[in-house]
Amino acid sequence: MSRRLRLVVFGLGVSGIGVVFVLAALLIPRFGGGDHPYRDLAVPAAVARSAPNVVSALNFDQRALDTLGEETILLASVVGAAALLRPTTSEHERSIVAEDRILSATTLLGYLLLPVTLLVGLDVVAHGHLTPGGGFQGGVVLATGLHLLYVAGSYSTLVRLRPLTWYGIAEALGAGAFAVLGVSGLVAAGGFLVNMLPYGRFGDLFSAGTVPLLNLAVGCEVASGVIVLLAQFLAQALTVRATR
Amino acid sequence: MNMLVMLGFALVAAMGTAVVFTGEPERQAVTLSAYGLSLTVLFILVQAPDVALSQVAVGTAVVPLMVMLAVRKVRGRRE
Amino acid sequence: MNMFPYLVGGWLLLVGCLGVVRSRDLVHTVVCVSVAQSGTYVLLVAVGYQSGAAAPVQGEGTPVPGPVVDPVVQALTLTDIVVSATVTALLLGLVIQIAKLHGTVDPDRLNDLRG
Amino acid sequence: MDPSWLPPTVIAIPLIGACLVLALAQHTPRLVVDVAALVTALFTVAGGAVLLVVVGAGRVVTRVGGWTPQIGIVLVADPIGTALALLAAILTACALLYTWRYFDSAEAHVHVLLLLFLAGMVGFALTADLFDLFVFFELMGAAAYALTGHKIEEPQAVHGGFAFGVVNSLGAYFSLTGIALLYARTGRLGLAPLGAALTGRGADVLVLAAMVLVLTGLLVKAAIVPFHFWLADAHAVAPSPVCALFSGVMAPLGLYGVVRVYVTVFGAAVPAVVAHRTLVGLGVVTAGLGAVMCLAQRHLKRMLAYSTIAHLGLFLVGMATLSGQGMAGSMVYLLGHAGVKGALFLLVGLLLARHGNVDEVGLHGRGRADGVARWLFVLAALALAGLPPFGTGLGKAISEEAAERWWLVGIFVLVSAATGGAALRAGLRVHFGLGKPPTDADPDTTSGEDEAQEGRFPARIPMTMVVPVVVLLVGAVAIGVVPAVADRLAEGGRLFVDQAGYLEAVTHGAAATQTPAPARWWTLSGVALGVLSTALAVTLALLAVHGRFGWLGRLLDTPLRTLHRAHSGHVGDYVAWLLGGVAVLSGLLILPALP
Amino acid sequence: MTQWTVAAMVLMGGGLAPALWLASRGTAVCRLIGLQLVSSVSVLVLLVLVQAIGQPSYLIVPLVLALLSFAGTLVFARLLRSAP
Amino acid sequence: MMYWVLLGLGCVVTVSCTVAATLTGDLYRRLHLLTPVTSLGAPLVGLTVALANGLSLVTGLVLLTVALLMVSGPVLGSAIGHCAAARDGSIQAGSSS
Repeated sequence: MSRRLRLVVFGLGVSGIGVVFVLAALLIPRFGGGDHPYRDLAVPAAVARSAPNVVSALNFDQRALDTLGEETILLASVVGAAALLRPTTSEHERSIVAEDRILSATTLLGYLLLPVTLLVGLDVVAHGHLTPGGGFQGGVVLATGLHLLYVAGSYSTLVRLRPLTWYGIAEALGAGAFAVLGVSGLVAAGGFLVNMLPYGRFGDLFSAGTVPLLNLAVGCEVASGVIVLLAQFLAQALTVRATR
Repeated sequence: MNMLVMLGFALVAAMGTAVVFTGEPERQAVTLSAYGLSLTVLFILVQAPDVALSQVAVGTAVVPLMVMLAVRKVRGRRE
Repeated sequence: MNMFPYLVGGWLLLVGCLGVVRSRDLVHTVVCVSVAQSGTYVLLVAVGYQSGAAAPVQGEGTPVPGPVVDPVVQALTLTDIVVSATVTALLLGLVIQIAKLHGTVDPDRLNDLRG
Repeated sequence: MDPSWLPPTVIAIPLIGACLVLALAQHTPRLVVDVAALVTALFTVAGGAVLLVVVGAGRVVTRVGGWTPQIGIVLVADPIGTALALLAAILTACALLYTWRYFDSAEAHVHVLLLLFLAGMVGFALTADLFDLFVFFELMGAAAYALTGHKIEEPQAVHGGFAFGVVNSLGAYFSLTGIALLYARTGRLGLAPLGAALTGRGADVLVLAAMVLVLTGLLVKAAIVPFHFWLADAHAVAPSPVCALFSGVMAPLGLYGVVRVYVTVFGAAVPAVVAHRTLVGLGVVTAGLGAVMCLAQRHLKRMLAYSTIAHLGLFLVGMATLSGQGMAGSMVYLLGHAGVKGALFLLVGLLLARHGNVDEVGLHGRGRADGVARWLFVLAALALAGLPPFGTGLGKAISEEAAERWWLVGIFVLVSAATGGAALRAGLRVHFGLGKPPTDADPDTTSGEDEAQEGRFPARIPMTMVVPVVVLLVGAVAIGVVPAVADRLAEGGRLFVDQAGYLEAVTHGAAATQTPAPARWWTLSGVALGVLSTALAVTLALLAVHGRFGWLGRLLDTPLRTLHRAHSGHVGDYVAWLLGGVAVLSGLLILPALP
Repeated sequence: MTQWTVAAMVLMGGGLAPALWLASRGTAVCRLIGLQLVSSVSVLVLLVLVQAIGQPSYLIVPLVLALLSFAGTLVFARLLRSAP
Repeated sequence: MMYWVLLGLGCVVTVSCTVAATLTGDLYRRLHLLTPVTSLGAPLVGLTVALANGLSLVTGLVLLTVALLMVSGPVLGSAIGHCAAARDGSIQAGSSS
């Protein structure tokens, strides 16, 4: 189709959808209103299980299957990106990378912030059921922290401090651990992903049953997964070149 | 407070539009990053700190890094 | 004013689609897809908002009295954000390979899948 | 014993297996990875089979995490969902067996992706929660995009994967928007609670718009016109065993989702006649377009892809009757089609492996030496046209009976004859060298000449590649000759369209009432129509091979060329059609349904 | 309406909005400066908002933002350097 | 009362710098306008929040955040400046300064 025709088809479609959407939006309950039936059921359920962060409780207890699926999507796309970005037979990986020099102040600050970032990431994972955050957010913070080595330092430093094989295994184990925890709920408490551990006291680090454990598994998977994912992109951009 | 929430929505709408109408991928990546920040502020405004944290985690460094590396690789091919 | 936030969600979804349709660079296309997806986050959190309600994160003490905003949509949005990041990664991976094999990332010049 | 542990286990098996394979792959030899992946798939098959037996003619309801349906997620295994999950597992096992010697790359990416894809499909078929449906939809998608683009040395593969990814993702986001709208109205996410909340309130624009949006993503997955563009591109370029999965079960799962969501959520709110009319219309258009495009292809995998589109249209027509019988007919048809089409894709994969080419013209006569494969190809092509006693024939017969109207029966016969004829034409040309190789080449079509070879093989075809083909064809026959299959699906179909029973089962866990559905079996007219469409297919193929359609070709030149042009491979075009399609769907579903 | 809300309003309207404007105009480096401004201002907005909302547990968000925006800005500073 | 003066000052500094950055066309001048936001606006706002909360964990977190901003601001400013210069060609890409 020509560009014009494409835009015409699109325009007709959008105007139709737009009208329908506006008419539908007029009927949505008023923005900021108080009618949330699911909330009214979910919040007491989470509080009963000593999970102050109801969102985490929903993600890892009440709707844990969604999160299992979500983490599997992450796993699938990490593996998928690795498959798509693998060097082909007509390519090779350069061993030496010509890199821009970084200002020394930047490098210094980057290396100073690295442990801080990792600590904050660990905190976000560990307190996922208490404060905002959780396995996913913390895992990404951890992975980003590691990449300070690249953005503030150099690619070779990153490569030296990043045993990719082990991250691949950690990612698989993290994702597997979630499913295995689900199955152990089946064995121990008669239901898949049943929260089988004692709920503890509201607000404690070790409370809310399996929620912190699942958070940990997700954190492990996400951190390693994002590292493996970014490794593929970095390799493509910096070292993989066509063999002439 | 309600005014603030509405302002947040308006900023997000404007930034999303700006991202879409930036044709050149390098520039777009920067604007995308700023869009992510505007989303973060909005999420805090609507009392969704978990979501805001996710958006910060994904939107500030990881996605821009992927986009920029892809742009760089694609550029390298074109020359 | 009551429906403005919902319209923002729909607007982002559609404007993202518009970006895909008029894109001239596949990296741009991928970013537009992620903008379209962000429309769904905005719509979801807008649906769950309640004026004056507290966050569904009740701190480390005892449960706070009073209403909280809907945590369900926030859980959904979290999943959605993960999906968005992963889809972006996959699509960018494909774009990199397209650039290698076709020598261009202009969708108008990719014409090997016809009929 | 309470069987509710089974459904989540069937989802968990491939998932844990995939993680295990991924962890193993770093340090162990290829053989271990192959065996581990295949064993996982076989375990899933076993789990699915046990579940199917346990489900019987009822439903198994699992409350994941022990939560009530209002708070948590519920899995519901009914005969049809379980049959689809089992089908996915069987096809994955076949694909894994076939890939045993297929891919050179030593890493286990394909194995892991196939297993995760399987987990996604099983989850999609068993879940009874709208958002969970979306999650598994995306899981299928993520694995599928990567699998489509897996042959990264081939320009078309990555391009097709990209178009697939963009269109499917956008479709999914429309669905999610619909889910958000529904949530805004009802505050529920489970299919049954949603259905209960919408019952008796009538449908306003909000509910109808939500329905259109939710169905959009599923229709994209199901490749219904005008959301079908991605399918031909993806199927033409994905590795052949993956195509068998895509055609056999992934796209049909989209249809399953359409009817499942409509019946359970909107069944009481939106008049059945509106949904019926719209879906039948879409199905007929899809079947027609698929058949025409199928005949006009020379790229063998694209041809099979369009034939899949045509069949998806037929399945939709059957399902759109929204009756137990139509559902059962479509399911029998779908299962038989999965076997036959899977076999055809694998056979084309063999051609690609041996000759590095999937062009009908370029391969002319070169497949003569392929021994048993050439006879299998012809047999599969005839089965595609609906030859009794294949499952395709039986399914077609039951669907025709359910469709009732004579012109719909005519469409079933013609479309299946056209797709079978196109496949037969290719088989006769390639494997038997009949007729003269045609010379004309339309510049707007894709030829299969520059397809990258998949794997490298000596002259002999390995057994690991022939066995899956035979298994699939035998399975397709079995569906047509084992009465238990059709019986069970007839009961499943009745359960499937029973919204009240579904709601009851989810909320109270009540067992389904056991009124046996009338058995569906070969009738005289069914056999006759099957033989008729096979005969038409043979005639069509022979005439085409001997070049008797020159005049027709010239007559149809302009419209065909326009059609070819419309399938441009341009992502922007596809998205424009997607939006246009949503608008049309809104018009068709919303205007007549408003009070 | 507390002073915190007023301050948040002022910072969003007068600080965040122009900064976002800067981040969506001009060349990539112009936008990068805008982005840097956006991240600083949005940390401040978040700090004030948390105070206005009265939920100290939210403070993790501006903290993580301040940490990660360092990495985020450096990504661009590093990868934009080679001129097109 | 002192809080609000501090908070107001912080807001005024931030807003005026941002608006000035919007108005100026020159890239490097705009770059210079970044500094007051992180080294003056941030501590003022942070101090106010800290004073309002008294001595607690919350204050610690706020001060940590502000300190991060103050430290990273100038470094990032110079990194951006370096990047801009490298793109302009006023210094050679890859050289250190």
